Amino acid sequence: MPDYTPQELMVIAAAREVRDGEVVFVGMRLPLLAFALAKRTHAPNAAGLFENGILRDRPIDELLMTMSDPPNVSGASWCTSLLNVMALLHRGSADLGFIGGAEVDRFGNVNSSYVGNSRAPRVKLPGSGGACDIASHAGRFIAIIEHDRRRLPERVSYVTSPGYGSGGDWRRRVGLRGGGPSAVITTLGVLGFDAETKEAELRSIHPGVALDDVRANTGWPLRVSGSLAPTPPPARDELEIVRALDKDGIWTR
Amino acid sequence: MPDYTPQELMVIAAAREVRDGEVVFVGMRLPLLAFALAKRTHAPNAAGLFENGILRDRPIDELLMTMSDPPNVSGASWCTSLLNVMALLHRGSADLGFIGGAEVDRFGNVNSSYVGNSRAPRVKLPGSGGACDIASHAGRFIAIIEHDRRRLPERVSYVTSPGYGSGGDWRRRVGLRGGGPSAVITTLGVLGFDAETKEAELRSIHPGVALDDVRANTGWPLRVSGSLAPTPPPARDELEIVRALDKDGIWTR
Amino acid sequence: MVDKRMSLREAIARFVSDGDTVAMGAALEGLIPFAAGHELIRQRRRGLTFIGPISDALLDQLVGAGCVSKVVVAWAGNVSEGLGHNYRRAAEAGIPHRIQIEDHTNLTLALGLLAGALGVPYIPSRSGLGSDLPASNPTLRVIASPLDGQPLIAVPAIQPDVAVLHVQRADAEGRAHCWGALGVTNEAGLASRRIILTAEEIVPGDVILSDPNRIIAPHFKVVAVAHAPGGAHPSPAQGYYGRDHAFFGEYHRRSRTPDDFAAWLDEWVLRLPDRAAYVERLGAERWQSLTLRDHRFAATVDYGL
Amino acid sequence: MVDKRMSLREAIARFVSDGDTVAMGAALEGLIPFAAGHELIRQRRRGLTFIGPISDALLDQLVGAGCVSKVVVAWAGNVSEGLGHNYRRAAEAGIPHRIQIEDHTNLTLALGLLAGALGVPYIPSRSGLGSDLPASNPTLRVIASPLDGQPLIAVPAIQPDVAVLHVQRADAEGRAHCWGALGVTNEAGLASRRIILTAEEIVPGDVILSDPNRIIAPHFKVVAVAHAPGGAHPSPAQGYYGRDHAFFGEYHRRSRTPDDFAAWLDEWVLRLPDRAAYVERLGAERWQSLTLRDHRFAATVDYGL
Repeated sequence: MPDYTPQELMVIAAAREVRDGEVVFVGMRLPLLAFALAKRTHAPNAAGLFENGILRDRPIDELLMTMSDPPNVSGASWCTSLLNVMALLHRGSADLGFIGGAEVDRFGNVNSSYVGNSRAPRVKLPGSGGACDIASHAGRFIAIIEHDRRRLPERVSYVTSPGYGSGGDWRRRVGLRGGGPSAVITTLGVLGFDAETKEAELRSIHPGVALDDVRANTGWPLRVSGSLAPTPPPARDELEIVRALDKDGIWTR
Repeated sequence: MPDYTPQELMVIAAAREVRDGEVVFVGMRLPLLAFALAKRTHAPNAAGLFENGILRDRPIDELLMTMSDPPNVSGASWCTSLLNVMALLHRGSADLGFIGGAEVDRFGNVNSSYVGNSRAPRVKLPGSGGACDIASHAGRFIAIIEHDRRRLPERVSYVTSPGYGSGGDWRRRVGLRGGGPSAVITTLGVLGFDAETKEAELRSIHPGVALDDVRANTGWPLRVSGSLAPTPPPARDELEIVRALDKDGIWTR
Repeated sequence: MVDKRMSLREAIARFVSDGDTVAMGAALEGLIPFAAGHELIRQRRRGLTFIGPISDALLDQLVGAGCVSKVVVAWAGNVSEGLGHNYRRAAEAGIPHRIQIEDHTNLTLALGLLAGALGVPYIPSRSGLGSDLPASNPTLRVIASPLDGQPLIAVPAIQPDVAVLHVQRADAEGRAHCWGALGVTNEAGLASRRIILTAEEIVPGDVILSDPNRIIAPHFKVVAVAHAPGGAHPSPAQGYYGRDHAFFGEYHRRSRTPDDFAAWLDEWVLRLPDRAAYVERLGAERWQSLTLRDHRFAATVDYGL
Repeated sequence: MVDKRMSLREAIARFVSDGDTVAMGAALEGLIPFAAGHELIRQRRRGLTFIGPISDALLDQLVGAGCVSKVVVAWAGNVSEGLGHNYRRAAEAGIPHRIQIEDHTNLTLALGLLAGALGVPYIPSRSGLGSDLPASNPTLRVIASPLDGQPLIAVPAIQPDVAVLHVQRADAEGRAHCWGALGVTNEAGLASRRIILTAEEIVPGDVILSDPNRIIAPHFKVVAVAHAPGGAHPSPAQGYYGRDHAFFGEYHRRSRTPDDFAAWLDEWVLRLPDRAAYVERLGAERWQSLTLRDHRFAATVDYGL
């Protein structure tokens, strides 16, 4: 048994996707921890945008339950309107965004709205929030999700946040300018996307996970990248930072 | 010779058009004095909007040369963006607006852009500023102008700020929702507009001015209102307030 | 000078009617007008259209109490806990009754309010292209740009009847300072026909007018100013109190079934006359644990002449 | 931490090129970046497109000095004096050369910048309907609303290469506080590809971050921070100095003929190395007469936890 939880590894894998100096549209929960971790390690100059209107450079020591918690406001580099930060995103100024969701499919489309028919849903999920905006306009986006067949169907039942649609140049054809998903970080591995077809492919497998496990828990015949590699395990300092941030393990235990 | 200047009378006549409790889009110079006078007399609860982003309730004792002069900011009831105050105007929240201009015509259209052909103008005037916005969207608007044939042509050479266009229901047809001009206050009298045809008609004549003078100085055969009356002369307190505001007579002497 | 101060009970009674569209939670996860929402529940408002980007648990409570027939939202649930049980029951099973849902994104909802504020019929956006939002929310229409034919989403204007905004301090005439995360506060206030303010503090006009850049709305749109200390709890009010995470957790657990929710509602809303009683019920110790430990005063500015 | 402080000379040399579109005077009649404009003149920038709602006399000076080939403005002249002589000569007689004029209203210019900030192709408005603006400025097109066929003006996005904003105080990284009348400051900063700040004071980051609601733009768009005390003169900087009405009057009189203007320009711009020399030339007595007599400090707010 590894000395860390799948959630901790997901946070750490997500943090590694942040490049120094980038403008990152940060979501709550695991993405927030990932961003906080990246700031404290390899990306000290990354700037975080929050859809409530906040731009933040300084890291926060407290665990945030929402982006509007007072510690996220105090000492922010800009506290403005939702429209102003969304304008930056829509115009193309955000390099990277994180989103969650209940389902992610073969082409990286994300559902966080309805399970089943939207007119008579089996489950009514909370909806887009800023996720559709991030997926549509960020330079690239990353989805974080638990890996099982139910959550990774071949085709999501409702596209809240567009990935590569039906693949190829679909995004350009429908008029989207953001780059689309660059990775899906799951409890079992990390998916990337083929440069041409835009179909998901397994890029790395988390330590201790078998390729068959990944395939069995994916709702379509999952392609495997030619450069498939194991996900590097968490470094000691990465784990320490995540645990210091999420002291009570609210999101990572 | 009356004991006041035509400009003082224009300011006082303009002030009388303000009703208590109204939201007034205030321009500079004479309108600003008119608004200040109205606040101090019959309309203490009128609120002034300025296109630089200011909403003001408290009167100012100093003469403002521009709406962004520090005394207009300090103690304002809202100091926000141009867009926010223009949004109020565009949506229909301003009851009354004042504009100036170089020419006003038979249907209350105002030119403050070009004298002569706009491609090779004889005179390049400053342009709309907020005048077109005020004329288009305010509940009603009032133009203030010197009365001579050159400034009151039958048809302005360029419509910066739409009045009643070619008359009748023209405003509705072109898609404007503001009410249009309710008065043109000149150095000789006050024009109103026929309720049906929307053609200008002389509503009052300033003290000491002959009807023939007005007609001779108007660029079209000016109609006269059935209820033509003399403009009430300035009251003592009105004059005192205007003179206290414009101590050096910069705009009223 | 028009004195607009009144009790929250009177403000809701006079200025929110059955069937109104009501914008609440404009600042997103903070300054949520829970006190005003609870008053809507006590006064048994029905048929409301609820407008808000992220309404946190307040929308869930209003839906569970039967006040809401339609929601225009980007996200609805319990932010720190996950799904909203009442919202799910209404959407999935029509309990206590069916609700109509107009799904937005945060940006499209903000643009709809901005269009409403400007009084233009719509504002174009690319948010929603390629998604199923236009299918489930037909008010979001795909159009071709009249400039170059590119696909766009026309986000139609949203003009709520009333915006309820919770602020840190307001004066009697309805001029208010609000700070911290603002979300769509500006757009919601301007888009709405009238504004009800609930405030942590009522202060003299001079305090508010000393900093006109921090004022959040034109006072002439404000119809009521209600003093409601603690009125955003369990959401935070920057500079006054933090977020009561545990309260959201407790609400989540106690709303899993309609019966549990009824008991919760009875205890925290129906049996209490007003917000003062609610704060008293929370208890001094709990309230103390939420209030400031560490002041962080803004550097001053000079509006001098 | 990226230190973006540099001299105004270096900022203009590095970040404004011939042919750029430049937004200035975004706050309308106050905080006009005259110091930056004079640096543009000294560095002989040519072919600029000048964007600003009401630029007061700065545009007139830039036009007279031959820097500008196109203006995108709602109003151009000398606010307290009337028409701008250089602007008139250029528009009427091609002196010093022809300029192209795109007439806007204050609202359409603001909406163009907002569309630029959002990255949408246009925003619809009713400003301009029935006027001759769409005839003389063909970028303003009459369209039929895709929702109901009603006529609208499609205001196309404006995205300046650079916005030059004069602010009261900024830190080395480009986070800035700006107060008083703001005009289109927010939209101009967001619409532009990059921002140059000129500031009355450079202060530690802690001062700016103590009040994040008052910050005017995302620092990552700021490419240069130039310390320029007095940099808005003769326009006012709230809390620092008032408007020098007489200076506008003097400029008006001394720009009536090209020769007079050349002498004025030589005296106040070309012969001076920088803004410090300009302020010195104004003289201590005149400067003193413009500075604060009466402080009006904003009531503080607490961002505490």
